[in-house]
Amino acid sequence: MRYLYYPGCSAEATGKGYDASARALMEKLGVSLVELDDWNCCGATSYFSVRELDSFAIAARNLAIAQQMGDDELCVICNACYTTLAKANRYMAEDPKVFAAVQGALGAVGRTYDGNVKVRHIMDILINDIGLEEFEKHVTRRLTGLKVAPYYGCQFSRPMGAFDDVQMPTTMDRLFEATGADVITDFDAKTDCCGGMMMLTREDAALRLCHELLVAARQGGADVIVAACPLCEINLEAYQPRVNKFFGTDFDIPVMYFTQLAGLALGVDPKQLAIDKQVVSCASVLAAIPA
Amino acid sequence: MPEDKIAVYFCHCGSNIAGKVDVEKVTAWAAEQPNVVVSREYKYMCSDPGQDLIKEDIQKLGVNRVVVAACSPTMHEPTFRKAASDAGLNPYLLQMANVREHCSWVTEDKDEATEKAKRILNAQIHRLPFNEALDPIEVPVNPAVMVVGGGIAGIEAALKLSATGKKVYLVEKQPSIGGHMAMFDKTFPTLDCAACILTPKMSAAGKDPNIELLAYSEVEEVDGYVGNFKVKVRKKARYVNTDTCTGCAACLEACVVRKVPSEFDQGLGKRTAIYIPFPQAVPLRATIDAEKCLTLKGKKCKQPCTTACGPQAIDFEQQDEVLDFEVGAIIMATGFELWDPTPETRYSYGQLDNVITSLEFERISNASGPTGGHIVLKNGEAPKSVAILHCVGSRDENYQEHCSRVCCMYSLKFSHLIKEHLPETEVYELYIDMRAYGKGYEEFYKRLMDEGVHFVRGRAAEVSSVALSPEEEGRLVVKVEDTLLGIVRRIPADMVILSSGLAPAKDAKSVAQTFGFGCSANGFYLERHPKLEPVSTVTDGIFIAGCCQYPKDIPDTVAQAGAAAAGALALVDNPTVKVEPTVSYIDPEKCCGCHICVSVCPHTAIQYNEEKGVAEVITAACKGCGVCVAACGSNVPQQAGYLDDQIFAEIEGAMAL
Amino acid sequence: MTELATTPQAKALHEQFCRDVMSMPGGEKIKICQQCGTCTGSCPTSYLMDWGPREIIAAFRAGMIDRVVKSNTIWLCTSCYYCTVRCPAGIKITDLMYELKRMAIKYDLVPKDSKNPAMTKIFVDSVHRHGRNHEVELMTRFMLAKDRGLPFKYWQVGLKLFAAGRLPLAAKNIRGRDELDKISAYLDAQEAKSQ
Amino acid sequence: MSDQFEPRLIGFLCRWCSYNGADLAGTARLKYPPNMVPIKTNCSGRIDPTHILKAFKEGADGVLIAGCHPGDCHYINGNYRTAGRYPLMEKLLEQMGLEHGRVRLEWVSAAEGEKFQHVVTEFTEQIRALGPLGWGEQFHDESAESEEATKEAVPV
Repeated sequence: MRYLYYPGCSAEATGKGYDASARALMEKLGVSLVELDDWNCCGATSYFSVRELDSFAIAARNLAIAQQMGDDELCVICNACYTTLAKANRYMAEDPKVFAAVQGALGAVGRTYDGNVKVRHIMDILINDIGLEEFEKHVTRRLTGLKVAPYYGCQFSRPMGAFDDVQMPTTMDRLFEATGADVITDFDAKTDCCGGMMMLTREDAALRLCHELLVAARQGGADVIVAACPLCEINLEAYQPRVNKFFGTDFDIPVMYFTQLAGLALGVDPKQLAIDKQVVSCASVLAAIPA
Repeated sequence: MPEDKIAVYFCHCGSNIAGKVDVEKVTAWAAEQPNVVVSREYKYMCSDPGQDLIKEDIQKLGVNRVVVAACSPTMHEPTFRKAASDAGLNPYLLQMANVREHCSWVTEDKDEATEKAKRILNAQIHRLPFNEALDPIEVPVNPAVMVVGGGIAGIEAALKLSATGKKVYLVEKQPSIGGHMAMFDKTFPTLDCAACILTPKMSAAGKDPNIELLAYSEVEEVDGYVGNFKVKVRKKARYVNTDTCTGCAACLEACVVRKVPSEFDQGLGKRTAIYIPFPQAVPLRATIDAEKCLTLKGKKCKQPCTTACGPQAIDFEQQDEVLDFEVGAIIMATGFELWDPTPETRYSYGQLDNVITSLEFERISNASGPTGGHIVLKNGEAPKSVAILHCVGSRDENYQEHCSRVCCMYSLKFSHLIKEHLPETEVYELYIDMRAYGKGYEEFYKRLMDEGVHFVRGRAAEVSSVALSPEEEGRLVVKVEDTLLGIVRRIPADMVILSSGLAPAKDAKSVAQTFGFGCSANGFYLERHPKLEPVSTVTDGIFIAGCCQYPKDIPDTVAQAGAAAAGALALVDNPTVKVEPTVSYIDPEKCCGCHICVSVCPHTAIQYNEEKGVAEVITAACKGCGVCVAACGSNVPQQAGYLDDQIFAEIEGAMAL
Repeated sequence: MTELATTPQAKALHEQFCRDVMSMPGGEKIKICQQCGTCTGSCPTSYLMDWGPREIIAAFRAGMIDRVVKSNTIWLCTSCYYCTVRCPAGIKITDLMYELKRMAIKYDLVPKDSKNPAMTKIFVDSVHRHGRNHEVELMTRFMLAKDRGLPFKYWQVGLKLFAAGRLPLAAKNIRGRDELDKISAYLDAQEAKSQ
Repeated sequence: MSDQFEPRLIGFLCRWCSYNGADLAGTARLKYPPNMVPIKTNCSGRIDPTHILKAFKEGADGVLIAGCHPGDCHYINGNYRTAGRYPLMEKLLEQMGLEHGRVRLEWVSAAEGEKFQHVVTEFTEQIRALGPLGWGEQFHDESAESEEATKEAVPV
C-alpha cells in the first residue's frame, strides 16, 4: 500500500515526533508514505478569519498537487490540517460558488483541482484500510496493563464525523485495545478542547482547559495520554509545568502521539519514533512495556 | 347524446384564492370557453348559498357538467358532488379544479397565479365532455372492528365499541395489554395512581364478552377495503395453554432461569424465563420466553415449571397460529417508543451509572417496581441531588425536530415524587421552555416551584464524571448555561434523569405500509386531515388513536380513542357503504388474452377466463389503481373516471394556454 | 451601554452583517435559534466571554451589532466545534464566529486589547512568506508585537522544546510560495469586482 | 417579469401520496414556480407512455411523474410498476430524439410538502436550462396523417 502524505507545518517543528512516528509506524505495517510535493500550510483556523475563500483556495492548492501527482487520497496526521483540508473539499462540493472561486484562484497559479482527492486522517487509514485485524498481527510488544487515556481532541471527528462518531469517537480506543492496553474507554474528556492557539493569546484560558483534561486523565488512572494532533500534544505535554504552577498541582503524565505508542507496540525502535524528543519523560511507559 | 352544458364556479375562498388570483378575469374568460354555458364566482362555494348556485343552475339552466374551481378535492369534492346529486345530476359529472392548494397558496406573483388558475381550470373544462355518469358501488359492511394495540388508547376504543354491542378484536404485541401507562407510577397533574385508574379498564377489557383479546399477537397481512377488511393475525406461541393456565405464578417460582432483564421494568428488575410481565397483567397467563428457556433452546432442564403447574398448562410443542379475521373497520393504537438516548453520547447514558431514562425512573418510583418504590441510586443510597434534563432527543434537528409534549409535565411529576420521598434532596429541572399547556398543568408547575425545585432555564450541555472540586468528587456533574443568568453552571448530581422524547415505534413505517397508509415526516402515522380528520387515515375504514399519531398525554389519548371508536362505529353501524366506482373494466371483444393485466394487478382482481379466452375484472376486488390499463399493449382495460380520453383531454386543456 | 442599532450607521452595518451572515452556507438557521444555551454551555471558553455565543446570536437578531463586534467573544473561539455539532437548530456556530471575525476585521471593529487578530495576521504573513507556518517565527513575532512578557513566562517550556530539537530556528521555504500571494491577489480582485 | 424562457410542464400526481404532498405544500404556503399543471390519477402506475407523449405533443417542455415512495403504495406495488416502466419510457423517448432530463420520476409522500416544493422548483429550473422543446409546433405543423402514424408507432 502507498499513500500520498501531508505532514503539516508542525511536523517540521514541535510535532516532529508525530511525523517521525507516523512514518515509522506505517513502514512497519508495510505502507509507504510519499510526501506531497512542495505542500503549503493548510491555512489552519487563522485563514478562516481573513477570508473563507483564501482558506479554501490555499488548502486546495495542496489537493491540486495531489491530483497532479495522480493520487485520489491524501493521508493527513494533524487534526487541524485534516479538518481544514476536508472542509475545503466539503464546501467546494456543497457550494458551486465556492467551487468556482477556488477554481479561479488555482487557475491564476496554473493549477487545477476537480474536487476528487479524498482527505484521510491517518487513523481512518489504520482502522478502515489496514484494519485492526491486520494491525493486531503486527503487535509484538503487547501493552498489557498500561492505562491509556485516548485523547482525540476537537477536530478529530468534529465537525465532519467522516470516519468516526462525531460526538463520541472510538477508533483510538479500539486501536489500543488491539495492543492489549488497558484503555480508559470512559475517558470523559476525550474530545474536550486543549485550548489550541490560545496558549499564546490567552494562556489562562488554555491552561485551565489543559488542567481539566489532566484531572480527567488522572481520575481515570492514566499512565499515558495519547494524542492525535500536534497542538493538543504540545499543550498537554509541554505546558504541564505551567498548569502545575497555576493550579498548584503536580502533574507529570507522559503524553505521546498515538502513533508513537502504537509504534512501540509494533516493536519499532523508540529512537525511530522520536520518543526521546518528548519533554515529559516517557521512561515509565517504556519501562512498563515488556521487551 | 344531449349537448354538453358546462357550468363553471370559481370560489374566492375569502381572500385565500381571490387574494392571488384575479377571479373576475378568470370567470369572464371561462364564460367564453366551448361548452360553457354559465360561469360564476362566489365568495365561499362550500357554503349553502354557494351550493345552491350549482343546484339552481342544474335545475333551471339544464347544466349537465360542472366544474368547481376551489380548494383541493380532498376537502370538498364530496360536498359538491352531493350538491350535484341532490339537484339530480350524476355526481361524477362534476370535477374540481384545485386552484387553492396547487395555485393561489403556492404562487408568489398575482399574474402568474391567475394564468396558472386558468390552465388548471381549462384542464377540467376540457375533461368534462368525456366524463361519464357513474354509480358508486355499494358493498356490505362487516360490523366487527379490529383494534391494533392494547395500551390505554386501544383499551378505551375497544371498550367504547363493545358498549354499542359491536364485536371487537383487540390485538396486542406483548403478553399483556396495558401499554406504557401500566408502567407509570403516578399521572400528572392530579397524581392519580396510574395502576388504580388503568387496571379496572384492563380487566374490563379482558372480561368483556364482546372483546376478543388477542394478546402476544401481531397483524401480518391486511387485505380488502372499507367495510370488508381481511386481516391475518399471528398468535405467537406462549408455550402455555391459555385456556388451562390460571395465572397462579407457581411456574415462575419454579423456573431456574431467573436473571432475565424484565422488559416491563426497563431492564432494572429481573424476571424468569417463564413469566407474567406484571402482577395485574391481562390476560393473567404465563408466557415462556423462547430465547431464554433452556428446554426451548435445546439445553438440559428438569422442567420444574411443568412439575409446579397444577393444571398442566405448559406445552413445549405449541406453535404459532395464524388466524384470519374479517372486520369492517380497523383502529390503530400502536403507541410510541421512548427515544433511546444512547446516541446523545454527551449525556453518557449507558456510560455512567445513575444516568437513567424517564421510563426507568417511572419504574424506580413505582411501588411495584424493582426498588419497591424507593428512589435510590445503583448502590442503594438515596440521591442528595437529582438533575432532570428536558428535551432529550426532542426539538433537536440532529434527532427529532418535534416537541414531545409530555416531557415537561412528567418531569415536574418526577420532581414532585422526589420531593415527596426525599424532602432534603435538591432537584434541578433543566428546561428550554416550560410547556404546561393542559388543564391544571400551569397550576402544577407553580406548585413545584413552591415545593423548592430549582428551575434552570437552559439545555444541558453535557453530563460528566470529572470532578473539578471536592463537592463534585464521586458524583455526576451537569454542565449547563443558565440562560437567565447568562452563566455556565456545573451542577453536581447523584442521579441524572433524561426526559427522553417520544419516538414513533421502530416498526411504525412497516406497520403503516401493511395497513396501506402513510407516516408524517416525523415518523408518526399520518392523519387524513390535521384539523378536521385527526383520527382518520387516507385509507377509508382505518382510524388512528393515541401516541401512534403524535405524542400526547393520557387525557388527549383517551379523547382520541373515543373519537376513533365513534368514527369506526359510524361506519360499521351501517349495513352497507358506498365505494368509489373508479374501477377497471375489460371489453371481452378486444381482449386478446395475453395475461399481462392478470400478472400486474396488485389485488388479484383480474382473472383469466379459460373458457372465453379473455381476462375479466372482479369488480368487488378492484381498488382502481389503473396499473392494468397502463400495462396492456392494446389499452383494452379502461378505468372508469380515469379514461385515457379524460386524461388526454386534461392534458390538452392544460397545454392549450 | 448605548446600542448603536439606533443610529443610521449601525443600522446600515447591521443590514450588511445580516446579508453576509445569511449568505453563509446554513446562515439562515440563525433565525431558528431557540436560545437553549447548548452552545454556551458546551463552549470551553465561554466563561471568559463578555457574551456567550447564545447571547451573540440574540444580540445579532436584535440588531445590536456593536455588542456583537465589540465583544471579545469571537476572538475567544478555539474552533473546537462543540457548539456546531450539538446545536439543536443546526446552526454552524463556529463558522458564524469566523464570519463575524472576518467582518470585524473588514470593518475595523476589533477591540484594541485583543491579541488574537494580531496572531491571525502574523500567522498569515508567516505562511505567505514561507509557504508554511514557521512556529518559532510565529511565536517570536507575536511576542514582539503583542506580549513582551511572554518569553519570561515560557522560557522553561521553550528551552525544553529547543533542547529536544522541536524548535528549529531556520524556516523552510516552499518553491511555490509566490502562488499563495497570487491566490490572494486573485481573490482580492474578484471581491473588488463583485463590489 | 423578465423575458426568460418559461417552461410549460405537466405533472402527473398519484392521488394518495404526491397529490396530498402537493396539497400540503399549499397548506404550508410553500412557494414554487407556477409552470406545472398537476393532473391527478389514482396511482402513478396508471401513467403510460402515451400520456407523456401526448403532453409533449401538446407543447409541454417537461413531464413530472410523482408517486408514493417504494413500499408506500396505496395499491401495494403500483409504484413499482411505474419504477420498472420508467427506464423503458426514458429509452423510448430518447430514441425519439428527446434529450435526457425532460421526464422525471420522483417519490413524494403525503407528508413531504417541502420535497414537492423542491422537486417542482428544481424541475422547472432543469427544463428552463434545457430550453424549449418545440414538439408541439412540430406536431401541429404536420398533417393529420402523420399524426395518426405517430399514434400507431407508440408501443406500450
